[in-house]
Amino acid sequence: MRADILVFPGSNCDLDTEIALREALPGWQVERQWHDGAHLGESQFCVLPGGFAYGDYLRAGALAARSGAIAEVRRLIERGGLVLGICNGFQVLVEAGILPGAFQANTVQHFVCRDAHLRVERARSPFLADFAEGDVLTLPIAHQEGNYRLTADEYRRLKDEGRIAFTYCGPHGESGDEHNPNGSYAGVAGVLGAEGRVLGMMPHPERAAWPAVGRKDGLGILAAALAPRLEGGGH
Amino acid sequence: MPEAATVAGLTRDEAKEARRRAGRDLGALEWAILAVQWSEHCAYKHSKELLRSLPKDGAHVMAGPGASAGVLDLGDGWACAAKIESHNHPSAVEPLQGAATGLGGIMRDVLAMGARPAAFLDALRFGPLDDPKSAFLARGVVAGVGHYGNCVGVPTVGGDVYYHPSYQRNPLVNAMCVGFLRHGEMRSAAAAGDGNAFLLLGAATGRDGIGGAAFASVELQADAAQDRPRVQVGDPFYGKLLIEATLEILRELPVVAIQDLGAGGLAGAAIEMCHQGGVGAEIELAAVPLRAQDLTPPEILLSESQERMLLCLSPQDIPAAQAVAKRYGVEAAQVGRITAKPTMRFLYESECLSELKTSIYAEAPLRSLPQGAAPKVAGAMSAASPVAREDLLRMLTLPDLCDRSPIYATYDQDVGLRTVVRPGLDAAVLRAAPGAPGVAVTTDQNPRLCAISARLGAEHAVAEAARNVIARGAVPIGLTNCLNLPSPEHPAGAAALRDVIEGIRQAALALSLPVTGGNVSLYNEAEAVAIVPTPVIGMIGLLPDPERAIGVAPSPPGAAVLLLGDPGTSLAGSVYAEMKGLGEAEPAAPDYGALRRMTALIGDGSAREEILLLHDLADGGLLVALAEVALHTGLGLDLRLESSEAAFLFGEPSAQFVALASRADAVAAAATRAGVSCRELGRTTADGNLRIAAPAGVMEFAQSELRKAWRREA
Amino acid sequence: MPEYRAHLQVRLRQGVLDPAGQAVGHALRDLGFPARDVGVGKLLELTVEAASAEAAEAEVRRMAAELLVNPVLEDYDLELLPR
Amino acid sequence: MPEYRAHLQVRLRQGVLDPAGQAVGHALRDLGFPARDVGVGKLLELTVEAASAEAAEAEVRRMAAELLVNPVLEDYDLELLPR
Ligand SMILES: Nc1ncnc2c1ncn2[C@@H]1O[C@H](COP(=O)(O)OP(=O)(O)O)[C@@H](O)[C@H]1O
Ligand SMILES: [Mg+2]
Repeated sequence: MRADILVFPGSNCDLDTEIALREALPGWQVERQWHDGAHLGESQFCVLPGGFAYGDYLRAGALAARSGAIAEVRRLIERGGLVLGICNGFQVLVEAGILPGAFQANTVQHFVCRDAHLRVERARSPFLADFAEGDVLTLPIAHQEGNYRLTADEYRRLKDEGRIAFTYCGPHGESGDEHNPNGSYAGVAGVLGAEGRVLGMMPHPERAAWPAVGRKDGLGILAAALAPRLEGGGH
Repeated sequence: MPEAATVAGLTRDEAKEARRRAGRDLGALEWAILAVQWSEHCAYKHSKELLRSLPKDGAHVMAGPGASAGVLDLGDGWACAAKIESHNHPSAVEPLQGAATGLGGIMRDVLAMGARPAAFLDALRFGPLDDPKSAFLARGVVAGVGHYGNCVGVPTVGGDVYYHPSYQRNPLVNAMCVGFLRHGEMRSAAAAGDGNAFLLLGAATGRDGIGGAAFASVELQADAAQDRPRVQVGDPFYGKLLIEATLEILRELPVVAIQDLGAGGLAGAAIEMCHQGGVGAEIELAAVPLRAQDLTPPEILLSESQERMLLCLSPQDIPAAQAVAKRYGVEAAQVGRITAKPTMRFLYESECLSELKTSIYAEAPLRSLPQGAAPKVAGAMSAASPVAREDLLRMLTLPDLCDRSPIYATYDQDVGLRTVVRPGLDAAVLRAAPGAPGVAVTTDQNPRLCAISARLGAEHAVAEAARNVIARGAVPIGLTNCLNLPSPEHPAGAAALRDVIEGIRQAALALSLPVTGGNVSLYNEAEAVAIVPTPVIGMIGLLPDPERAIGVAPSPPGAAVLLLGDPGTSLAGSVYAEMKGLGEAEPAAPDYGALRRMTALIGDGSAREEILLLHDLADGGLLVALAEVALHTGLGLDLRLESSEAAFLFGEPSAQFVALASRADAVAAAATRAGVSCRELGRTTADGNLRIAAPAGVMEFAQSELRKAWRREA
Repeated sequence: MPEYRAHLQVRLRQGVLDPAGQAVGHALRDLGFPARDVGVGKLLELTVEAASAEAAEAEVRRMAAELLVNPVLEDYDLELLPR
Repeated sequence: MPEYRAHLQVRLRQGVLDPAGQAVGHALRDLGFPARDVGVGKLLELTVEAASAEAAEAEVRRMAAELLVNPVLEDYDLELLPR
């Protein structure tokens, strides 16, 4: 079984993601692939890591979303593979039109790096299989343009389709603007693709896959690809 | 004499000396290069002799002063490269880009050692924030640190910040970078091998920052705006590509030498590399990739365009290096070759523009310092009135003591997955790699003490930095420093330079710490106001098992609260004395013996195991340290103190710590063995409140009350 | 082939929240300036070669559609000048 | 008092490194577009009240000097329209 990390110029969480995936997917082959010439044909799982692909110049994720490697990502999705976009990777998936919405700068107008609490909104996705609806996770965020924009209609549709994965919350799962670090619509922190096999999220699960120092809530998300759950999804 | 030489501040004697060494007059290009190479910034004309007095040897030292960055052995085949550098004047002119390019510059120094840059720390000094200009500078600098560090993918894990009127027009921006490498990966800057090639790797050259080193070597003019064309713009995105391309080339190819392009641009890097290797070079300026086509040869040579490295390697390896560069989208051009004859030949389309002995550029004549002593401060202090509970609350709101998270929360602290302990309290902890050893790192200096005595202030800066790494359970193994001082051409500035170096020397000797390098930034004065002497210390502490550093595991309620070390007996130089207007007096020198005993104590496994959190007393003394423990952990502290004296509660001793311990007796026994005094003050509680019973009465503070003050929400 | 310089003024669409504009507006009012309805957009400029002004315009509009402008949030005006 | 809408086109000064422009230029060429000399700047728009067009212009130029434009790195053009 093989997981690939797609590396764009300016990706900077690719090595971190590799370390975390090795922790989360013991026995898997984990590879980082440079976007130019990337090949996902053998892959069951592809992660678009965090960073500042192409410097996030123009708009976060915009330039990477036009890279040839995105066609490989689309093919992997069509094959039923799993795709996870973390932070900048989420922005790339949105700019590529693979996930809905758009991003703006955080309402506070500066970069924010801290632990955030997330409420699991839906558990019917391989990425959320380890969790129950309403679970509260602690994951670090680190971004400047994490203000996820949806129209009210889009939000309702995603909600109805069970595609809102996480929302920002307080330590006990409570909602509220004071727990929303970036102004995202309805506090949405992560959304799923139509089949639940694509997840885009602003928080960094790979930074919380380090049990030795008490950061572990990201492991379950990264372990989504564990073999039993892939049944019927592979090729 | 050509204009270039006078502009750069060469004296008549220096110009004469240059002509004497050359045996002829110099051409315009040569004067322009010399002006930069002989500037204070590049040549350390005033400080070189003094810096030689600093101890530089130690069991862990793999590379010391003279290398692009100091390198310390961490064991297990791992090493740590670290250096700190100032970017003060550029930040005064354009704070965002000034700070950003400061980070980029120091990052490339660490990269030049063959290390992967793993963390930044930023030591910042501004005027009081009620001055709009200072607030503007502070905002811009913090934005610039975040802009560069976050994007380049190197976390910013610590630093310090103080506000003092002397920094109002001359803010200080010191950036430290820490990197990790395997032993065999270390590189040097000494070019070698007749016929070897110089490869210029990185960004195309533009008209950026021309004359920047000379700019850093004079006092800031009132209208710094006229210095604007020199401003450099950093491109952290490109910086990231440069890191990856450089490391891959170093990994794949036998690179002979490498250095970053900093002050003095291509000329500076080539001259220094050749001088270190005792060789010369021919540099073909027409081969330099340009961003603007109309650059003149002196501009090409002296441009300080960012994100560039110079590599010396065999010409056979050039195509392979270029292939790596191409993949990452960075330029790589062969711009010259090494010659055995130690002269620098600069060519343009094969036509020789200049040939001069390498040593003439590289060995600037040193300047002597004017005599004089630092002005003495008055020594009398008035007696303190009884301590009131409001004193602590007021102290927590002071700009020098309040919550720093509004700064560091705008920095990515985690990228790289090496940050074991994030900023918040004392030193941060990094691991070199999963399962590898790591370090505790910090930057420190206290302007209040340095204003009273530059020498004592420097000693205490070393002591504070040592305390901060000890607080993580790390053993200090080396330090780097950045000396920010006013003009050395005035007696007071000269005295300050002598004093801070003597202070660091004393402290380093007393703690057996090597000084692995540093940076001197002189001429920090603007509009006739000189800064307080500011020797910033960057300290490295060794942690063989960083995941088990003190402070990684959370502290529970019910833990014992201990005071380790002898309590304060004086208010000299304290925040409390300043806040209450009690006057200034020289504090005692640091208690180095006590610091060594503390180091032994945390090295004692039985104590280490039991200590959950350790926090040193610094600004604000015991009560502030206790409040910080409550704020950091969210726990309450229920304590009984033996004294209500201001000196006990707010004095700032040099070797004292608050500890939370799972078993007080084990720590106390180990403390006795190590010769450290240990008092049990009380217990942590779940309610979050700080309750202090002392002879004069009981003081209670709700967690929310402390927090409100500390966050300045009151 | 003739060259044209294209200027794209990229603005947030009507109704899209503009936190950057709001922040700048606040800062201006804090400084005592009577500014209202502040908007922050992007100015993109580039040079294209094309057989005619019409061809150049079509080319730049394709660039806008494919990359330069995010239609979910942004509108733009295009101005084209021969060089 | 009459109102004016000010449009400021803010560009990086000649010779100042424009990393964003370079990256966008690369991306456009990678997509097969023949674009050169790409620059990325800012578009600032705001409404001011002032007694006259001259007064409005003076006011906006003060805003530019004090906050909107970084003279170390940027130049700007100002256009003012009555509302
Ligand atoms: N400019 C800065 N950049 C990043 N971190 C900072 C900065 N200033 C302070 N910090 C961090 O905030 C915390 C508290 O700072 P300080 O009060 O100086 O340390 P200490 O706990 O040793 O007294 C430390 O972790 C420090 O690294
Ligand atoms: Mg401390």
